Amino acid sequence: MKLDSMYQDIILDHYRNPHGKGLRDGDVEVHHVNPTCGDEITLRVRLDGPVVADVSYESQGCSISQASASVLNDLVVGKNVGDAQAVQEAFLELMQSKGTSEGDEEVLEDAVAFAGVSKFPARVKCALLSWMAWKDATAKALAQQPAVND
Amino acid sequence: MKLDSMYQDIILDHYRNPHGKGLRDGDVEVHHVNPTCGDEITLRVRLDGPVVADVSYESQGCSISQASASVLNDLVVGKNVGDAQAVQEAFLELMQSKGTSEGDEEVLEDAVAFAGVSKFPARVKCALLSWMAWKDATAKALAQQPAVND
Amino acid sequence: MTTHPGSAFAGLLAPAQEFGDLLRKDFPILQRVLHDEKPLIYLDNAATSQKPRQVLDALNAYYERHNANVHRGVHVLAEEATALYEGARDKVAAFINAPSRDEVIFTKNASESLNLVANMLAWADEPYRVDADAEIVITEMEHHSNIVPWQLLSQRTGAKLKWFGLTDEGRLDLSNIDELITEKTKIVSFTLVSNLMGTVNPVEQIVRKAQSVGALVLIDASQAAPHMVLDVQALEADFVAFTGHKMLAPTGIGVLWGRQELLEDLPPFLGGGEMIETVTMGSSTYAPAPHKFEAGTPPIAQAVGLGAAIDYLTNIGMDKIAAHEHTLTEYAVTRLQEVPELRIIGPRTAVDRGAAISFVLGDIHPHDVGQVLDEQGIAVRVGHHCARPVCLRYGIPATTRASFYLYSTPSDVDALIDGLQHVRNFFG
Amino acid sequence: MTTHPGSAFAGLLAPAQEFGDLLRKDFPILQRVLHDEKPLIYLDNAATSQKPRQVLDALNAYYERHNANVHRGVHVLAEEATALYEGARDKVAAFINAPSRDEVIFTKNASESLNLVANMLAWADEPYRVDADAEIVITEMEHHSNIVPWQLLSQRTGAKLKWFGLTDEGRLDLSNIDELITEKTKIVSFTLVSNLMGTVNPVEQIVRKAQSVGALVLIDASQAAPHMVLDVQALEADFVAFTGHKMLAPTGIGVLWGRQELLEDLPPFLGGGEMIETVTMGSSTYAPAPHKFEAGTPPIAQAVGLGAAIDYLTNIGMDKIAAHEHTLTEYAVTRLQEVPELRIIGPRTAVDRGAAISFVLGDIHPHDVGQVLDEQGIAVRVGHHCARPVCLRYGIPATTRASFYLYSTPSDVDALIDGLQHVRNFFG
Ligand SMILES: Cc1ncc(COP(=O)(O)O)c(C=O)c1O
Ligand SMILES: Cc1ncc(COP(=O)(O)O)c(C=O)c1O
Repeated sequence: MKLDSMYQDIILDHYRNPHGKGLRDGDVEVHHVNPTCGDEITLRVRLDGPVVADVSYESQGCSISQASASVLNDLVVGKNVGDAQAVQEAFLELMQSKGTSEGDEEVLEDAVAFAGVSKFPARVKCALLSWMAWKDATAKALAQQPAVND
Repeated sequence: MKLDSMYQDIILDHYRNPHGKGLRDGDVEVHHVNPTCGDEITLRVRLDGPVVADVSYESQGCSISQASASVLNDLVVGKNVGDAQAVQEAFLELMQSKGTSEGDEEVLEDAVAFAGVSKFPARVKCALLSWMAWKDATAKALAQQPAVND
Repeated sequence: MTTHPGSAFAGLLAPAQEFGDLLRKDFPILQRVLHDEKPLIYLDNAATSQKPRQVLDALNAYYERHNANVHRGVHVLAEEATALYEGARDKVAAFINAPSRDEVIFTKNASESLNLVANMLAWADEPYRVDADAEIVITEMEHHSNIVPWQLLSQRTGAKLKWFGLTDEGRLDLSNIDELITEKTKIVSFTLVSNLMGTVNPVEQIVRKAQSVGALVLIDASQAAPHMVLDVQALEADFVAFTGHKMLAPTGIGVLWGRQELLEDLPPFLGGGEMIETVTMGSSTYAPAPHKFEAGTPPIAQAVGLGAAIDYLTNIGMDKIAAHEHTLTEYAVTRLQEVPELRIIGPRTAVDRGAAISFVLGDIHPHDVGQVLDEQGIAVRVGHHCARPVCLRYGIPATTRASFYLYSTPSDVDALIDGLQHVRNFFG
Repeated sequence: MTTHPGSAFAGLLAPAQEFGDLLRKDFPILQRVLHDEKPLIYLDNAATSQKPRQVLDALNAYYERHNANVHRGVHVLAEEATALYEGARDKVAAFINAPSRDEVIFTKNASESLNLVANMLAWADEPYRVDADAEIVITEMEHHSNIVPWQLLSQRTGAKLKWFGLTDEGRLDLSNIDELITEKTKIVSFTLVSNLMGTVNPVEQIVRKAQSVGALVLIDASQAAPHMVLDVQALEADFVAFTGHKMLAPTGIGVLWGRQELLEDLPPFLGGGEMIETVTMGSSTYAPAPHKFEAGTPPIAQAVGLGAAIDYLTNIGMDKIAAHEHTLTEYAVTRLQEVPELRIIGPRTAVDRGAAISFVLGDIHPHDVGQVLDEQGIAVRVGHHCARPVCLRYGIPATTRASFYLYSTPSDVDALIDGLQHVRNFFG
């Protein structure tokens, strides 16, 4: 059944038990909306020098957008910003693949479960909502940091 | 040929030798335009008490609109306003008949030649331009007259 | 169709099934089979309707035999196209019982119709002009297309925007009508039927109040025109807007009906070909309504298609369609409430409501509901349905909406109920 | 086709005949036979074009298999309809060489596109805002749809409206360009090809001057997009408008292309569903372009039809179409000038001109010319062609206009010439 390719068990698990949900201290807060369906996320990023120290969020949305925020939290917290951004780009690429890519498990870990979602254009935005918010927040947090190397 | 029913000889004669053309003194002047095609007429009416003393006009338009102004002049000048208005209504009815009426020759005289034009919706407005201008001008001229009977 | 022996519907469902089954033969798309041989069950009619063969035939005949630009030609095609286009206007006028065909303006959709009124008032002379002293009244259940134009007008003129709130039952709260509609009110604009909740609004009470203060009334009939007898004279409004694609017609065509005196007095909106009387470089004069408000080449084929849709609807009879949908709605609200954890947003009975039913299903997000229903061939809409303030009012992010039309049947309702059970199992 | 042995066209006419004859097989309406067995000779292409089978097939397929409202559904039909609609945007973007698909806005016709720009500027912030100090520059050969919106804007803001005049040869008189386009100029809007005279205008010189004073440039490409390669980057304009129905597409669809930065900075025009990001009763935020400018349910099927039309045109090749029309135009201007008392209004050669040719025939009124041609199955347009200032400029009430397209042939030209002889005899 085509549906199973979207609702992988990993996704449903993350949806039922989201990791890192709730708002905690952060350097920057952003609020993103999916105008198509009204899903919303408030997301905070705390950086510790070059490291993503925390990503906390409150969100409202479907299983895909909730699970995706949970997986995001797993994948980026504790990583160097540069590495985390690489993961974000790999995830974006996977979601834009229209079902043609399986994703690199080395880089994306649990997030490869979203490969099936990329076949459903209307749901790709759900999966990307938290990642776009994170990208935006991180860029802002970096801009706030005192310039070090130039 | 269908065309002959529109371009009756009477119409072509009036077109080539329009009666009463040119602007002369009048009580009221109106300017009417056919927005569909840009045909224009400037028309003056002079009343002498209850009588249509003169209808003079300058116009620009096709054979149908020119001939119709000429026939108008023939039919209304010299008549009582009320009688002239009856002719105008008979002409309007003929033009709206979509080819189903032949027109009453007693009332309409030469104007029955326009019966064929009523089959061509795009040309009905051409035939009516001068008549509508006359109707408008006459109403204005009457409004200017000192009230007599009430 | 599940038979509910002894239920209140016993005698109604079989005829309703027959009515819908007969009509759906006219709709090619309803023969479509989706993933794994699932027949399409189309319950997204409040978003847009499907098109019968008769409407497609009218479009094809127009393009294959009569296509030309309208109003300005003496050649045969131009005369035929003009007659067809203007004939469609006659059909619309008759359908809504307009006093005059010249009161029917063709637009591209209901949104343009609503914006057209807002823009007329922005540039109107007194007494219609909306300026910083004016007030505009709408409701909390409007479609975004009847909210945003008024927000823009209010921002741009300084006029104050006010609105009726909603009761817990999904109805307009009219308790403060005297504070809302006052001597300052220039226009009251509201929907006849809510697209999210199906609520049918009490037109008369609002119109009376508006008339008493001299305010204009605009009725958004987008969700009404497809489903019930629409009589603009009985409504006593000043303007009525609706959209073709929700009533079997092509996309790209909408209607604004307006009272003749108003259309004469109010200024044009879009400028261009067709809407003029005479043009010089320095200034122009405008053609009489409706042409004054129809700049450029109109949606000719789409108007012709709307005319064919109206013929189709009228042949069946709007009262019959309304009765059919009422049966379905009654059946659906009853059966939906049998589904555990399902909460209807809006009226929970079929009284004064249309055939669009929104609900939430426990804490399963509507997107997930819609996705799992889709897998079973059932097309519903999920989200805020362009009426986000209603979602905010009821503290929900979104709803799932099932909406019926003349070709819907009791077995569609049954399939929906079964589908929802499946959704619950899937996420259970 | 009459053969003119030894004429300049000897080698060109046979291939042109073949080109047109081959294509017209795709156009059902061109098989039509009118009064007394006269085959239709359609020379009214500047008013609107006919539609090939391929475009009608795309429309039917859309309605029979994929019809749904776009952008907001998770069901299969909604996904398919969205993909088709957005796919059409990709096709338009490629057709006009737009740097980004998000720069392509769908409207209902070119008139709406032109009004859209005028209204954006009315409500824009500095530096774009058109106010009482601003000047707007157009030309005397514009279509009413590129005159009236600017007159309205000028009346409503106090801005000054200025225009380029015309030379006796039907070209823009650029001699006073430095007085017309000044530091006060906010926008210069002009047509790429005149719909009445066929004149092709010198874009580069005007754009350079506008750029030098920081004015925006809007190009009305309604008569260009159907007939030649259109490259918005090469034009270096800020906005380009055109209309679907003149380029084989359905009625009810137009395009505005605009530079991304401008579309970001400029305010919305029509408000409603689809164009928002988030809505509360108090205020709304807007979606990014192009959606910001597409309020309500868009002309979905019509956009899909425009995509199919673009596929059709591209398969043939816009350069081939332009070359074909150039041959016909050259042949037509030559042969028309053989008709006694015929005066062409506009360029009398095929250099820098499109395939719309206006003329007057002695003192026979164009209405009468058109009527007698119609009787022979020849469809031309008569009147002021929504460009009345051109008629005023040349002191004529109206013209007869013959306009060609890809399916026109040299034998159509011959029929026109014979028809005009007949007109002269009839009124002789
Ligand atoms: C040059 C030009 N501009 C604008 C228009 C307006 O196009 P539409 O009527 O499709 O809005 C036309 C055609 O009518 C035209 O020829
Ligand atoms: C109540 C209501 N008003 C307005 C609209 C807008 O109609 P359209 O999108 O055709 O402009 C809709 C539908 O989308 C609606 O349901």
